[in-house]
Amino acid sequence: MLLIDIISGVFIFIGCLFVFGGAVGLVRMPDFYTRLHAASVTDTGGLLFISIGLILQAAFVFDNPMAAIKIALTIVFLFFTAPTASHAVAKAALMANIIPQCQNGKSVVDESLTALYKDKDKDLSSVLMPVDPPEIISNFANAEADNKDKST
Amino acid sequence: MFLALVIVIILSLILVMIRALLGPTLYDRLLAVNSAGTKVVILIAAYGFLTGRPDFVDIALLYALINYIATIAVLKFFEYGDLGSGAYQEDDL
Amino acid sequence: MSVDAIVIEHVIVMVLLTLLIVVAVGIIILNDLLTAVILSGLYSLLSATVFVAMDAVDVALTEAAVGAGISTIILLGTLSFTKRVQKPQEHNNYAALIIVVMTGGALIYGTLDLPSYGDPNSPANSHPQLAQHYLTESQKEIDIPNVVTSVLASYRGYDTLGETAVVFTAAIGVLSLLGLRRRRRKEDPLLTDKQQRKQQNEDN
Amino acid sequence: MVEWLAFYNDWAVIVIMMAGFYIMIARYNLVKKIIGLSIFQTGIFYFYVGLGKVDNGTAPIFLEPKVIDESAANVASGIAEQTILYSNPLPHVLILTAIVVGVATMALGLALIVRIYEKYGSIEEDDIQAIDSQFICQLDDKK
Repeated sequence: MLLIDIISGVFIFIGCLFVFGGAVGLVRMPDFYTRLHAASVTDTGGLLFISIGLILQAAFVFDNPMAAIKIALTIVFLFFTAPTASHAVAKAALMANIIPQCQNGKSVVDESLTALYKDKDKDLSSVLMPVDPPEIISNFANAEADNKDKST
Repeated sequence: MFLALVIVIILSLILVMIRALLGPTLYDRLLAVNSAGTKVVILIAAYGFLTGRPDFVDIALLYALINYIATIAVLKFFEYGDLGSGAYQEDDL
Repeated sequence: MSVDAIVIEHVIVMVLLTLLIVVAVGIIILNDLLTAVILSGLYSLLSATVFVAMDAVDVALTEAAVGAGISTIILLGTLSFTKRVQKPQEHNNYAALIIVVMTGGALIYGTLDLPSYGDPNSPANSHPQLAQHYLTESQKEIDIPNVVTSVLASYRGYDTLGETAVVFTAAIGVLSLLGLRRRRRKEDPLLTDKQQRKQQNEDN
Repeated sequence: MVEWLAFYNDWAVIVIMMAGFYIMIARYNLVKKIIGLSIFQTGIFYFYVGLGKVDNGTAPIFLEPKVIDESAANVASGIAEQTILYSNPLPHVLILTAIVVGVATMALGLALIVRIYEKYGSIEEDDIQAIDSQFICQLDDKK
Protein backbone atom coordinates (compact mmCIF):
# COMPACT_ATOMS: atom_id res chain seq x y z
CA MET A 1 0.00 0.00 0.00
CA LEU A 2 2.81 2.39 0.86
CA LEU A 3 4.58 1.62 -2.41
CA ILE A 4 1.45 2.40 -4.38
CA ASP A 5 1.07 5.67 -2.49
CA ILE A 6 4.63 6.67 -3.33
CA ILE A 7 4.34 5.78 -7.01
CA SER A 8 1.01 7.54 -7.51
CA GLY A 9 2.27 10.48 -5.49
CA VAL A 10 5.22 10.87 -7.82
CA PHE A 11 2.93 10.72 -10.86
CA ILE A 12 0.54 13.26 -9.37
CA PHE A 13 3.44 15.54 -8.45
CA ILE A 14 4.76 15.48 -12.02
CA GLY A 15 1.26 16.15 -13.32
CA CYS A 16 0.83 19.07 -10.91
CA LEU A 17 4.09 20.56 -12.18
CA PHE A 18 2.82 20.27 -15.74
CA VAL A 19 -0.58 21.78 -15.01
CA PHE A 20 0.70 24.63 -12.88
CA GLY A 21 3.51 25.42 -15.30
CA GLY A 22 1.03 25.48 -18.14
CA ALA A 23 -1.23 27.86 -16.23
CA VAL A 24 1.67 30.18 -15.46
CA GLY A 25 2.71 30.03 -19.10
CA LEU A 26 -0.83 30.87 -20.17
CA VAL A 27 -0.64 34.05 -18.13
CA ARG A 28 2.97 35.04 -18.74
CA MET A 29 3.53 34.29 -22.43
CA PRO A 30 3.50 37.32 -24.70
CA ASP A 31 1.67 36.06 -27.74
CA PHE A 32 -1.39 33.98 -28.57
CA TYR A 33 0.46 31.10 -30.18
CA THR A 34 2.97 30.77 -27.38
CA ARG A 35 0.08 30.73 -24.92
CA LEU A 36 -1.58 28.05 -27.00
CA HIS A 37 1.59 26.03 -26.90
CA ALA A 38 1.93 26.44 -23.14
CA ALA A 39 -1.68 25.59 -22.36
CA SER A 40 -2.43 22.72 -24.69
CA VAL A 41 0.75 20.71 -24.35
CA THR A 42 0.90 20.90 -20.59
CA ASP A 43 -2.80 20.21 -20.18
CA THR A 44 -2.56 16.99 -22.08
CA GLY A 45 0.61 15.90 -20.34
CA GLY A 46 -0.55 16.92 -16.89
CA LEU A 47 -3.85 15.15 -17.35
CA LEU A 48 -2.03 11.98 -18.39
CA PHE A 49 0.24 11.93 -15.33
CA ILE A 50 -2.44 12.91 -12.82
CA SER A 51 -4.84 10.35 -14.24
CA ILE A 52 -2.23 7.59 -14.00
CA GLY A 53 -1.75 8.49 -10.34
CA LEU A 54 -5.50 8.53 -9.74
CA ILE A 55 -5.95 5.20 -11.53
CA LEU A 56 -3.33 3.60 -9.29
CA GLN A 57 -5.07 5.02 -6.22
CA ALA A 58 -8.53 3.94 -7.36
CA ALA A 59 -7.49 0.44 -8.30
CA PHE A 60 -5.29 -0.44 -5.36
CA VAL A 61 -6.04 1.86 -2.43
CA PHE A 62 -9.75 2.57 -2.84
CA ASP A 63 -10.43 -0.88 -4.32
CA ASN A 64 -12.80 0.60 -6.87
CA PRO A 65 -11.93 -0.74 -10.34
CA MET A 66 -14.94 0.94 -11.95
CA ALA A 67 -13.60 4.37 -11.08
CA ALA A 68 -10.24 3.38 -12.54
CA ILE A 69 -11.92 2.37 -15.79
CA LYS A 70 -13.81 5.65 -15.89
CA ILE A 71 -10.64 7.67 -15.43
CA ALA A 72 -8.98 5.66 -18.18
CA LEU A 73 -11.93 6.50 -20.45
CA THR A 74 -11.51 10.17 -19.53
CA ILE A 75 -7.88 9.97 -20.65
CA VAL A 76 -8.91 8.36 -23.94
CA PHE A 77 -11.58 10.99 -24.67
CA LEU A 78 -9.42 13.92 -23.70
CA PHE A 79 -6.56 12.64 -25.79
CA PHE A 80 -8.87 12.70 -28.76
CA THR A 81 -10.60 15.96 -28.02
CA ALA A 82 -8.01 18.27 -26.44
CA PRO A 83 -5.49 18.28 -29.34
CA THR A 84 -8.37 18.64 -31.79
CA ALA A 85 -9.69 21.63 -29.89
CA SER A 86 -6.21 23.18 -29.73
CA HIS A 87 -5.74 22.68 -33.43
CA ALA A 88 -9.14 24.21 -34.14
CA VAL A 89 -8.36 27.24 -31.98
CA ALA A 90 -5.03 27.75 -33.74
CA LYS A 91 -6.61 27.41 -37.16
CA ALA A 92 -9.38 29.84 -36.33
CA ALA A 93 -6.85 32.34 -34.98
CA LEU A 94 -4.75 32.04 -38.14
CA MET A 95 -7.86 32.56 -40.23
CA ALA A 96 -8.56 35.71 -38.23
CA ASN A 97 -5.15 37.14 -39.19
CA ILE A 98 -3.56 36.81 -35.78
CA ILE A 99 0.06 36.52 -36.78
CA PRO A 100 2.79 34.80 -34.79
CA GLN A 101 5.30 37.24 -33.39
CA CYS A 102 8.95 36.98 -32.54
CA GLN A 103 11.00 38.55 -29.81
CA ASN A 104 11.01 42.20 -30.78
CA GLY A 105 7.31 42.19 -31.61
CA LYS A 106 7.92 42.02 -35.36
CA SER A 107 6.05 39.41 -37.34
CA VAL A 108 8.01 36.28 -38.19
CA VAL A 109 5.77 35.33 -41.05
CA ASP A 110 4.89 37.59 -43.90
CA GLU A 111 1.33 38.80 -43.70
CA SER A 112 0.76 37.51 -47.18
CA LEU A 113 1.09 33.99 -45.83
CA THR A 114 -2.24 34.10 -44.06
CA ALA A 115 -3.86 35.65 -47.09
CA LEU A 116 -2.44 32.91 -49.28
CA TYR A 117 -3.45 30.28 -46.79
CA LYS A 118 -7.03 31.33 -47.16
CA ASP A 119 -6.83 31.08 -50.94
CA LYS A 120 -6.91 27.37 -51.46
CA ASP A 121 -6.58 27.43 -55.23
CA LYS A 122 -2.97 28.55 -55.10
CA ASP A 123 -0.11 26.21 -54.60
CA LEU A 124 0.87 26.34 -50.97
CA SER A 125 4.17 24.51 -51.24
CA SER A 126 6.14 27.66 -51.91
CA VAL A 127 4.42 29.53 -49.09
CA LEU A 128 4.68 26.92 -46.40
CA MET A 129 8.44 26.75 -46.86
CA PRO A 130 10.22 28.89 -44.31
CA VAL A 131 11.03 32.37 -45.44
CA ASP A 132 14.56 32.79 -46.72
CA PRO A 133 16.95 33.91 -43.99
CA PRO A 134 18.29 36.87 -46.01
CA GLU A 135 14.74 38.08 -46.38
CA ILE A 136 14.15 37.99 -42.63
CA ILE A 137 17.43 39.81 -42.04
CA SER A 138 16.50 42.43 -44.59
CA ASN A 139 13.09 42.75 -42.93
CA PHE A 140 14.75 43.38 -39.59
CA ALA A 141 17.18 45.81 -41.15
CA ASN A 142 14.29 47.69 -42.67
CA ALA A 143 12.48 47.70 -39.36
CA GLU A 144 15.50 49.03 -37.54
CA ALA A 145 15.94 51.70 -40.18
CA ASP A 146 12.32 52.64 -39.71
CA ASN A 147 12.81 52.88 -35.97
CA LYS A 148 15.83 55.10 -36.45
CA ASP A 149 13.85 57.30 -38.78
CA LYS A 150 11.12 57.60 -36.23
CA SER A 151 13.53 58.41 -33.44
CA THR A 152 15.33 61.07 -35.41
CA MET B 1 -1.79 14.19 -1.52
CA PHE B 2 -5.26 14.76 -2.98
CA LEU B 3 -5.54 17.96 -1.01
CA ALA B 4 -2.31 19.23 -2.55
CA LEU B 5 -3.60 18.21 -5.98
CA VAL B 6 -6.87 20.07 -5.45
CA ILE B 7 -5.04 23.17 -4.21
CA VAL B 8 -2.65 23.20 -7.17
CA ILE B 9 -5.52 22.79 -9.61
CA ILE B 10 -7.55 25.58 -8.01
CA LEU B 11 -4.51 27.86 -8.15
CA SER B 12 -3.95 27.11 -11.82
CA LEU B 13 -7.68 27.60 -12.38
CA ILE B 14 -7.31 31.09 -10.92
CA LEU B 15 -4.37 31.81 -13.24
CA VAL B 16 -6.30 30.56 -16.25
CA MET B 17 -9.27 32.69 -15.24
CA ILE B 18 -7.02 35.74 -15.16
CA ARG B 19 -6.19 35.06 -18.79
CA ALA B 20 -9.85 34.49 -19.62
CA LEU B 21 -10.81 37.82 -18.11
CA LEU B 22 -7.86 39.85 -19.40
CA GLY B 23 -7.20 38.13 -22.71
CA PRO B 24 -6.74 40.69 -25.45
CA THR B 25 -8.33 38.61 -28.20
CA LEU B 26 -11.31 36.30 -28.16
CA TYR B 27 -9.09 33.39 -29.02
CA ASP B 28 -7.13 33.88 -25.82
CA ARG B 29 -10.34 33.72 -23.85
CA LEU B 30 -11.49 30.66 -25.71
CA LEU B 31 -8.16 28.94 -25.18
CA ALA B 32 -8.32 29.81 -21.48
CA VAL B 33 -11.85 28.44 -21.15
CA ASN B 34 -10.86 25.26 -22.95
CA SER B 35 -7.90 24.85 -20.64
CA ALA B 36 -10.12 25.59 -17.64
CA GLY B 37 -12.40 22.78 -18.80
CA THR B 38 -9.55 20.30 -18.67
CA LYS B 39 -8.60 21.54 -15.20
CA VAL B 40 -12.20 21.24 -14.00
CA VAL B 41 -12.26 17.64 -15.20
CA ILE B 42 -9.18 16.89 -13.11
CA LEU B 43 -10.61 18.86 -10.18
CA ILE B 44 -13.88 16.93 -10.10
CA ALA B 45 -12.04 13.62 -10.30
CA ALA B 46 -9.62 14.64 -7.55
CA TYR B 47 -12.39 15.97 -5.31
CA GLY B 48 -14.05 12.56 -5.38
CA PHE B 49 -10.83 11.02 -4.13
CA LEU B 50 -10.41 13.74 -1.51
CA THR B 51 -13.79 13.03 0.05
CA GLY B 52 -13.28 9.29 -0.16
CA ARG B 53 -15.89 8.41 -2.77
CA PRO B 54 -14.31 8.10 -6.21
CA ASP B 55 -17.58 6.97 -7.80
CA PHE B 56 -18.33 10.32 -9.30
CA VAL B 57 -15.73 10.30 -12.02
CA ASP B 58 -18.45 9.95 -14.65
CA ILE B 59 -19.23 13.65 -14.15
CA ALA B 60 -15.65 14.35 -15.17
CA LEU B 61 -16.12 12.03 -18.14
CA LEU B 62 -19.24 13.91 -19.20
CA TYR B 63 -17.43 17.20 -18.81
CA ALA B 64 -14.57 16.10 -21.02
CA LEU B 65 -17.07 15.53 -23.82
CA ILE B 66 -19.30 18.57 -23.26
CA ASN B 67 -16.34 20.94 -23.11
CA TYR B 68 -15.15 19.71 -26.49
CA ILE B 69 -18.59 20.19 -28.01
CA ALA B 70 -18.86 23.74 -26.65
CA THR B 71 -15.40 24.68 -27.91
CA ILE B 72 -16.08 23.34 -31.38
CA ALA B 73 -19.42 25.15 -31.49
CA VAL B 74 -17.76 28.45 -30.60
CA LEU B 75 -15.04 27.89 -33.18
CA LYS B 76 -17.55 27.07 -35.85
CA PHE B 77 -19.30 30.31 -35.01
CA PHE B 78 -15.98 32.14 -35.32
CA GLU B 79 -15.19 30.66 -38.66
CA TYR B 80 -18.52 30.74 -40.44
CA GLY B 81 -20.51 33.20 -38.35
CA ASP B 82 -23.20 30.60 -38.10
CA LEU B 83 -23.95 27.32 -36.43
CA GLY B 84 -26.06 25.79 -39.14
CA SER B 85 -24.72 24.85 -42.53
CA GLY B 86 -27.44 26.42 -44.65
CA ALA B 87 -27.27 30.17 -44.38
CA TYR B 88 -24.00 32.02 -44.90
CA GLN B 89 -24.91 35.51 -43.97
CA GLU B 90 -22.67 38.49 -43.65
CA ASP B 91 -22.32 39.74 -40.14
CA ASP B 92 -19.92 41.96 -38.34
CA LEU B 93 -17.32 39.39 -37.41
CA MET C 1 -13.70 12.56 8.48
CA SER C 2 -12.39 14.85 11.11
CA VAL C 3 -12.95 18.54 11.77
CA ASP C 4 -10.09 19.42 9.42
CA ALA C 5 -11.86 17.69 6.56
CA ILE C 6 -14.96 19.79 7.19
CA VAL C 7 -12.90 22.98 7.18
CA ILE C 8 -11.21 21.93 3.94
CA GLU C 9 -14.55 21.28 2.23
CA HIS C 10 -15.92 24.61 3.41
CA VAL C 11 -12.86 26.50 2.21
CA ILE C 12 -13.00 24.84 -1.21
CA VAL C 13 -16.64 25.85 -1.62
CA MET C 14 -15.83 29.39 -0.53
CA VAL C 15 -12.97 29.72 -3.00
CA LEU C 16 -15.08 28.38 -5.85
CA LEU C 17 -17.93 30.77 -5.03
CA THR C 18 -15.47 33.66 -4.99
CA LEU C 19 -14.22 32.65 -8.43
CA LEU C 20 -17.83 32.61 -9.61
CA ILE C 21 -18.28 36.17 -8.34
CA VAL C 22 -15.19 37.23 -10.30
CA VAL C 23 -16.51 35.67 -13.50
CA ALA C 24 -19.92 37.30 -12.99
CA VAL C 25 -18.29 40.72 -12.55
CA GLY C 26 -16.29 40.06 -15.72
CA ILE C 27 -19.53 39.38 -17.57
CA ILE C 28 -20.87 42.71 -16.26
CA ILE C 29 -17.84 44.71 -17.34
CA LEU C 30 -16.94 43.29 -20.74
CA ASN C 31 -18.91 44.62 -23.66
CA ASP C 32 -18.50 41.99 -26.35
CA LEU C 33 -21.41 39.56 -26.38
CA LEU C 34 -19.34 36.65 -27.66
CA THR C 35 -16.98 37.18 -24.74
CA ALA C 36 -19.96 37.10 -22.41
CA VAL C 37 -21.08 33.80 -23.93
CA ILE C 38 -17.62 32.29 -23.56
CA LEU C 39 -17.40 33.51 -19.98
CA SER C 40 -20.81 32.06 -19.23
CA GLY C 41 -19.44 28.73 -20.42
CA LEU C 42 -16.62 29.16 -17.90
CA TYR C 43 -19.26 30.06 -15.31
CA SER C 44 -21.13 26.82 -15.95
CA LEU C 45 -17.91 24.83 -15.67
CA LEU C 46 -17.16 26.36 -12.28
CA SER C 47 -20.73 26.03 -11.09
CA ALA C 48 -20.76 22.29 -11.69
CA THR C 49 -17.62 22.07 -9.58
CA VAL C 50 -19.46 23.93 -6.82
CA PHE C 51 -22.31 21.44 -7.05
CA VAL C 52 -19.88 18.54 -6.76
CA ALA C 53 -18.32 20.21 -3.73
CA MET C 54 -21.80 20.59 -2.22
CA ASP C 55 -22.46 16.84 -2.66
CA ALA C 56 -25.08 17.36 -5.35
CA VAL C 57 -23.68 15.09 -8.01
CA ASP C 58 -26.93 14.68 -9.94
CA VAL C 59 -27.30 18.44 -10.15
CA ALA C 60 -23.71 18.64 -11.36
CA LEU C 61 -24.44 16.12 -14.11
CA THR C 62 -27.48 18.07 -15.24
CA GLU C 63 -25.62 21.36 -15.07
CA ALA C 64 -22.81 19.87 -17.14
CA ALA C 65 -25.13 18.66 -19.87
CA VAL C 66 -27.54 21.57 -19.81
CA GLY C 67 -25.58 24.57 -18.58
CA ALA C 68 -22.29 24.12 -20.34
CA GLY C 69 -23.59 22.35 -23.42
CA ILE C 70 -27.06 23.43 -24.42
CA SER C 71 -27.01 27.01 -23.05
CA THR C 72 -23.77 27.88 -24.83
CA ILE C 73 -25.01 26.47 -28.08
CA ILE C 74 -28.41 28.19 -28.03
CA LEU C 75 -26.77 31.48 -27.02
CA LEU C 76 -24.39 31.16 -29.95
CA GLY C 77 -27.29 30.35 -32.22
CA THR C 78 -29.01 33.54 -31.11
CA LEU C 79 -25.84 35.53 -31.72
CA SER C 80 -25.57 34.09 -35.22
CA PHE C 81 -29.07 35.40 -35.95
CA THR C 82 -28.52 38.79 -34.32
CA LYS C 83 -25.70 41.21 -33.68
CA ARG C 84 -22.51 40.24 -31.93
CA VAL C 85 -21.44 43.60 -30.54
CA GLN C 86 -23.18 45.26 -27.67
CA LYS C 87 -23.69 48.97 -28.02
CA PRO C 88 -21.38 50.66 -25.52
CA GLN C 89 -23.29 52.42 -22.79
CA GLU C 90 -22.27 55.94 -21.96
CA HIS C 91 -23.50 56.31 -18.43
CA ASN C 92 -23.29 54.07 -15.45
CA ASN C 93 -26.68 53.29 -14.12
CA TYR C 94 -26.50 54.54 -10.56
CA ALA C 95 -30.20 54.06 -9.86
CA ALA C 96 -29.87 50.39 -10.76
CA LEU C 97 -26.77 50.13 -8.57
CA ILE C 98 -28.63 51.61 -5.61
CA ILE C 99 -31.56 49.23 -6.10
CA VAL C 100 -29.20 46.26 -6.33
CA VAL C 101 -27.27 47.27 -3.22
CA MET C 102 -30.47 47.79 -1.25
CA THR C 103 -31.88 44.42 -2.29
CA GLY C 104 -28.62 42.74 -1.48
CA GLY C 105 -28.50 44.40 1.90
CA ALA C 106 -32.01 43.23 2.71
CA LEU C 107 -31.14 39.69 1.65
CA ILE C 108 -27.95 39.71 3.71
CA TYR C 109 -29.97 40.87 6.71
CA GLY C 110 -32.25 37.91 6.05
CA THR C 111 -29.40 35.41 6.05
CA LEU C 112 -28.46 36.19 9.65
CA ASP C 113 -31.28 33.96 10.90
CA LEU C 114 -30.41 31.05 8.67
CA PRO C 115 -28.75 27.89 9.97
CA SER C 116 -25.06 27.86 9.16
CA TYR C 117 -23.72 26.02 6.14
CA GLY C 118 -23.58 22.27 6.66
CA ASP C 119 -25.61 22.19 9.86
CA PRO C 120 -27.00 18.64 10.24
CA ASN C 121 -29.66 19.75 12.76
CA SER C 122 -31.19 22.48 10.65
CA PRO C 123 -34.95 22.16 10.08
CA ALA C 124 -34.53 21.32 6.42
CA ASN C 125 -32.14 18.48 7.09
CA SER C 126 -33.76 16.97 10.17
CA HIS C 127 -37.42 17.00 9.23
CA PRO C 128 -38.69 13.49 10.01
CA GLN C 129 -41.14 13.26 7.14
CA LEU C 130 -39.05 14.73 4.35
CA ALA C 131 -35.29 14.32 4.30
CA GLN C 132 -35.00 11.71 7.03
CA HIS C 133 -37.87 9.71 5.61
CA TYR C 134 -36.31 9.70 2.16
CA LEU C 135 -32.93 8.73 3.52
CA THR C 136 -34.09 5.95 5.79
CA GLU C 137 -37.14 4.48 4.07
CA SER C 138 -36.57 4.85 0.34
CA GLN C 139 -34.29 1.83 0.19
CA LYS C 140 -37.13 -0.33 1.50
CA GLU C 141 -39.97 1.39 -0.33
CA ILE C 142 -38.50 1.95 -3.76
CA ASP C 143 -35.24 0.03 -3.75
CA ILE C 144 -33.09 2.40 -5.76
CA PRO C 145 -29.69 3.25 -4.30
CA ASN C 146 -29.82 6.81 -5.62
CA VAL C 147 -32.19 8.73 -3.35
CA VAL C 148 -32.42 11.66 -5.77
CA THR C 149 -33.79 9.39 -8.47
CA SER C 150 -36.37 7.82 -6.23
CA VAL C 151 -37.55 11.20 -4.95
CA LEU C 152 -37.60 12.65 -8.45
CA ALA C 153 -39.46 9.81 -10.09
CA SER C 154 -41.65 8.49 -7.34
CA TYR C 155 -42.22 10.66 -4.28
CA ARG C 156 -42.37 13.83 -6.34
CA GLY C 157 -43.38 12.35 -9.66
CA TYR C 158 -46.01 15.01 -10.30
CA ASP C 159 -43.32 17.68 -10.06
CA THR C 160 -41.47 15.96 -12.84
CA LEU C 161 -44.65 15.70 -14.85
CA GLY C 162 -45.17 19.45 -14.46
CA GLU C 163 -41.58 20.08 -15.48
CA THR C 164 -42.10 18.03 -18.62
CA ALA C 165 -45.22 20.07 -19.38
CA VAL C 166 -43.25 23.29 -18.96
CA VAL C 167 -40.48 22.10 -21.28
CA PHE C 168 -43.07 20.97 -23.82
CA THR C 169 -44.79 24.36 -23.68
CA ALA C 170 -41.47 26.13 -24.11
CA ALA C 171 -40.65 23.94 -27.11
CA ILE C 172 -44.00 24.80 -28.67
CA GLY C 173 -43.35 28.47 -27.98
CA VAL C 174 -39.92 28.40 -29.58
CA LEU C 175 -41.21 26.55 -32.61
CA SER C 176 -44.13 28.93 -33.07
CA LEU C 177 -41.85 31.94 -32.72
CA LEU C 178 -39.06 30.79 -34.99
CA GLY C 179 -40.93 28.23 -36.99
CA LEU C 180 -39.38 25.75 -39.30
CA ARG C 181 -38.88 28.32 -42.05
CA ARG C 182 -35.51 28.69 -43.68
CA ARG C 183 -33.75 32.02 -43.77
CA ARG C 184 -33.52 33.26 -47.32
CA ARG C 185 -29.96 33.41 -48.50
CA LYS C 186 -29.00 36.82 -49.77
CA GLU C 187 -26.69 37.28 -52.71
CA ASP C 188 -24.52 39.75 -50.89
CA PRO C 189 -21.52 41.20 -52.74
CA LEU C 190 -19.77 41.72 -49.43
CA LEU C 191 -19.50 38.00 -48.70
CA THR C 192 -15.94 37.00 -48.19
CA ASP C 193 -14.20 34.75 -50.67
CA LYS C 194 -14.29 31.77 -48.40
CA GLN C 195 -17.96 31.97 -47.75
CA GLN C 196 -18.64 32.41 -51.45
CA ARG C 197 -16.60 29.33 -52.20
CA LYS C 198 -18.52 27.41 -49.58
CA GLN C 199 -21.73 28.55 -51.17
CA GLN C 200 -20.58 27.45 -54.60
CA ASN C 201 -19.57 24.10 -53.26
CA GLU C 202 -22.97 23.67 -51.73
CA ASP C 203 -24.70 24.67 -54.96
CA ASN C 204 -22.70 22.09 -56.87
CA MET D 1 -14.57 28.09 12.30
CA VAL D 2 -14.79 31.81 12.73
CA GLU D 3 -18.30 32.95 13.42
CA TRP D 4 -18.94 35.19 10.45
CA LEU D 5 -17.38 32.74 8.02
CA ALA D 6 -20.40 30.51 8.56
CA PHE D 7 -22.39 32.99 6.51
CA TYR D 8 -19.78 33.52 3.81
CA ASN D 9 -21.45 31.11 1.40
CA ASP D 10 -24.82 32.79 1.76
CA TRP D 11 -23.28 36.19 1.20
CA ALA D 12 -21.33 35.04 -1.83
CA VAL D 13 -24.52 33.58 -3.26
CA ILE D 14 -26.29 36.89 -2.66
CA VAL D 15 -23.49 38.77 -4.41
CA ILE D 16 -23.78 36.41 -7.39
CA MET D 17 -27.54 36.91 -7.49
CA MET D 18 -27.16 40.67 -7.30
CA ALA D 19 -24.59 40.61 -10.10
CA GLY D 20 -27.14 38.86 -12.29
CA PHE D 21 -29.82 41.29 -11.14
CA TYR D 22 -27.61 44.26 -12.01
CA ILE D 23 -26.99 42.88 -15.49
CA MET D 24 -30.73 42.43 -15.93
CA ILE D 25 -31.75 45.94 -14.97
CA ALA D 26 -28.75 48.04 -16.01
CA ARG D 27 -27.62 46.55 -19.31
CA TYR D 28 -29.69 47.41 -22.35
CA ASN D 29 -28.63 44.49 -24.49
CA LEU D 30 -31.26 41.77 -24.46
CA VAL D 31 -28.87 38.82 -24.84
CA LYS D 32 -26.88 40.20 -21.92
CA LYS D 33 -30.09 40.36 -19.93
CA ILE D 34 -30.71 36.68 -20.60
CA ILE D 35 -27.19 35.82 -19.46
CA GLY D 36 -27.84 37.86 -16.31
CA LEU D 37 -31.06 35.93 -15.77
CA SER D 38 -29.19 32.64 -15.89
CA ILE D 39 -26.59 33.97 -13.44
CA PHE D 40 -29.38 35.01 -11.07
CA GLN D 41 -30.86 31.52 -11.39
CA THR D 42 -27.62 29.77 -10.60
CA GLY D 43 -27.26 31.94 -7.49
CA ILE D 44 -30.58 30.58 -6.26
CA PHE D 45 -29.44 27.05 -7.08
CA TYR D 46 -26.35 27.42 -4.91
CA PHE D 47 -28.49 28.72 -2.07
CA TYR D 48 -30.86 25.75 -2.19
CA VAL D 49 -28.17 23.13 -2.60
CA GLY D 50 -26.11 24.75 0.14
CA LEU D 51 -29.07 24.44 2.52
CA GLY D 52 -29.12 20.70 1.94
CA LYS D 53 -25.44 20.14 2.64
CA VAL D 54 -24.61 18.21 5.78
CA ASP D 55 -21.17 18.24 7.36
CA ASN D 56 -19.39 14.90 7.14
CA GLY D 57 -22.08 13.77 4.75
CA THR D 58 -21.66 12.39 1.28
CA ALA D 59 -23.85 12.51 -1.79
CA PRO D 60 -27.23 10.82 -1.25
CA ILE D 61 -26.41 7.64 -3.08
CA PHE D 62 -26.44 4.64 -0.78
CA LEU D 63 -23.15 2.94 -0.20
CA GLU D 64 -22.61 -0.78 0.01
CA PRO D 65 -22.43 -2.01 3.62
CA LYS D 66 -18.87 -3.23 3.11
CA VAL D 67 -17.73 0.26 2.26
CA ILE D 68 -19.45 1.61 5.35
CA ASP D 69 -17.37 -0.67 7.55
CA GLU D 70 -14.17 0.28 5.80
CA SER D 71 -14.78 3.97 6.03
CA ALA D 72 -15.74 3.60 9.69
CA ALA D 73 -12.48 1.78 10.22
CA ASN D 74 -10.67 4.52 8.41
CA VAL D 75 -11.99 7.19 10.70
CA ALA D 76 -8.98 8.08 12.77
CA SER D 77 -10.90 9.87 15.50
CA GLY D 78 -12.29 6.62 16.84
CA ILE D 79 -15.99 7.02 16.08
CA ALA D 80 -16.45 3.36 15.28
CA GLU D 81 -20.20 2.86 15.34
CA GLN D 82 -21.22 6.02 13.54
CA THR D 83 -23.82 5.62 10.85
CA ILE D 84 -22.97 7.24 7.56
CA LEU D 85 -24.45 10.67 6.91
CA TYR D 86 -26.01 11.72 3.64
CA SER D 87 -26.83 15.17 2.39
CA ASN D 88 -30.42 16.22 2.02
CA PRO D 89 -31.72 14.93 -1.35
CA LEU D 90 -34.81 17.13 -1.54
CA PRO D 91 -33.10 20.41 -2.68
CA HIS D 92 -31.23 18.44 -5.31
CA VAL D 93 -34.49 17.24 -6.78
CA LEU D 94 -36.00 20.71 -6.79
CA ILE D 95 -32.89 22.16 -8.43
CA LEU D 96 -32.80 19.42 -11.05
CA THR D 97 -36.28 20.48 -12.06
CA ALA D 98 -35.36 24.16 -11.89
CA ILE D 99 -32.29 23.80 -14.13
CA VAL D 100 -34.25 22.16 -16.91
CA VAL D 101 -37.08 24.67 -16.61
CA GLY D 102 -34.51 27.49 -16.58
CA VAL D 103 -33.02 26.35 -19.85
CA ALA D 104 -36.48 26.10 -21.38
CA THR D 105 -37.18 29.67 -20.25
CA MET D 106 -33.87 30.81 -21.68
CA ALA D 107 -34.59 29.18 -25.05
CA LEU D 108 -37.98 30.88 -25.17
CA GLY D 109 -36.45 34.26 -24.32
CA LEU D 110 -33.76 33.86 -26.96
CA ALA D 111 -36.39 32.96 -29.56
CA LEU D 112 -38.23 36.15 -28.62
CA ILE D 113 -34.97 38.09 -29.06
CA VAL D 114 -34.48 36.66 -32.55
CA ARG D 115 -38.00 37.75 -33.47
CA ILE D 116 -37.39 41.22 -32.00
CA TYR D 117 -34.21 41.54 -34.04
CA GLU D 118 -36.06 40.61 -37.22
CA LYS D 119 -38.73 43.23 -36.53
CA TYR D 120 -36.68 46.09 -35.12
CA GLY D 121 -33.17 45.47 -36.42
CA SER D 122 -31.69 45.94 -32.99
CA ILE D 123 -31.43 44.10 -29.71
CA GLU D 124 -30.73 47.15 -27.57
CA GLU D 125 -33.55 48.12 -25.26
CA ASP D 126 -33.19 51.89 -25.73
CA ASP D 127 -33.17 51.57 -29.53
CA ILE D 128 -36.31 49.49 -29.39
CA GLN D 129 -38.00 52.03 -27.13
CA ALA D 130 -36.94 54.87 -29.44
CA ILE D 131 -38.40 53.07 -32.45
CA ASP D 132 -41.58 52.39 -30.51
CA SER D 133 -42.02 56.01 -29.43
CA GLN D 134 -41.34 57.17 -33.00
CA PHE D 135 -44.02 54.80 -34.24
CA ILE D 136 -46.50 56.09 -31.67
CA CYS D 137 -45.71 59.70 -32.68
CA GLN D 138 -46.41 58.81 -36.30
CA LEU D 139 -49.75 57.34 -35.30
CA ASP D 140 -50.59 60.53 -33.43
CA ASP D 141 -49.66 62.62 -36.46
CA LYS D 142 -51.98 60.59 -38.63
CA LYS D 143 -54.84 61.27 -36.26
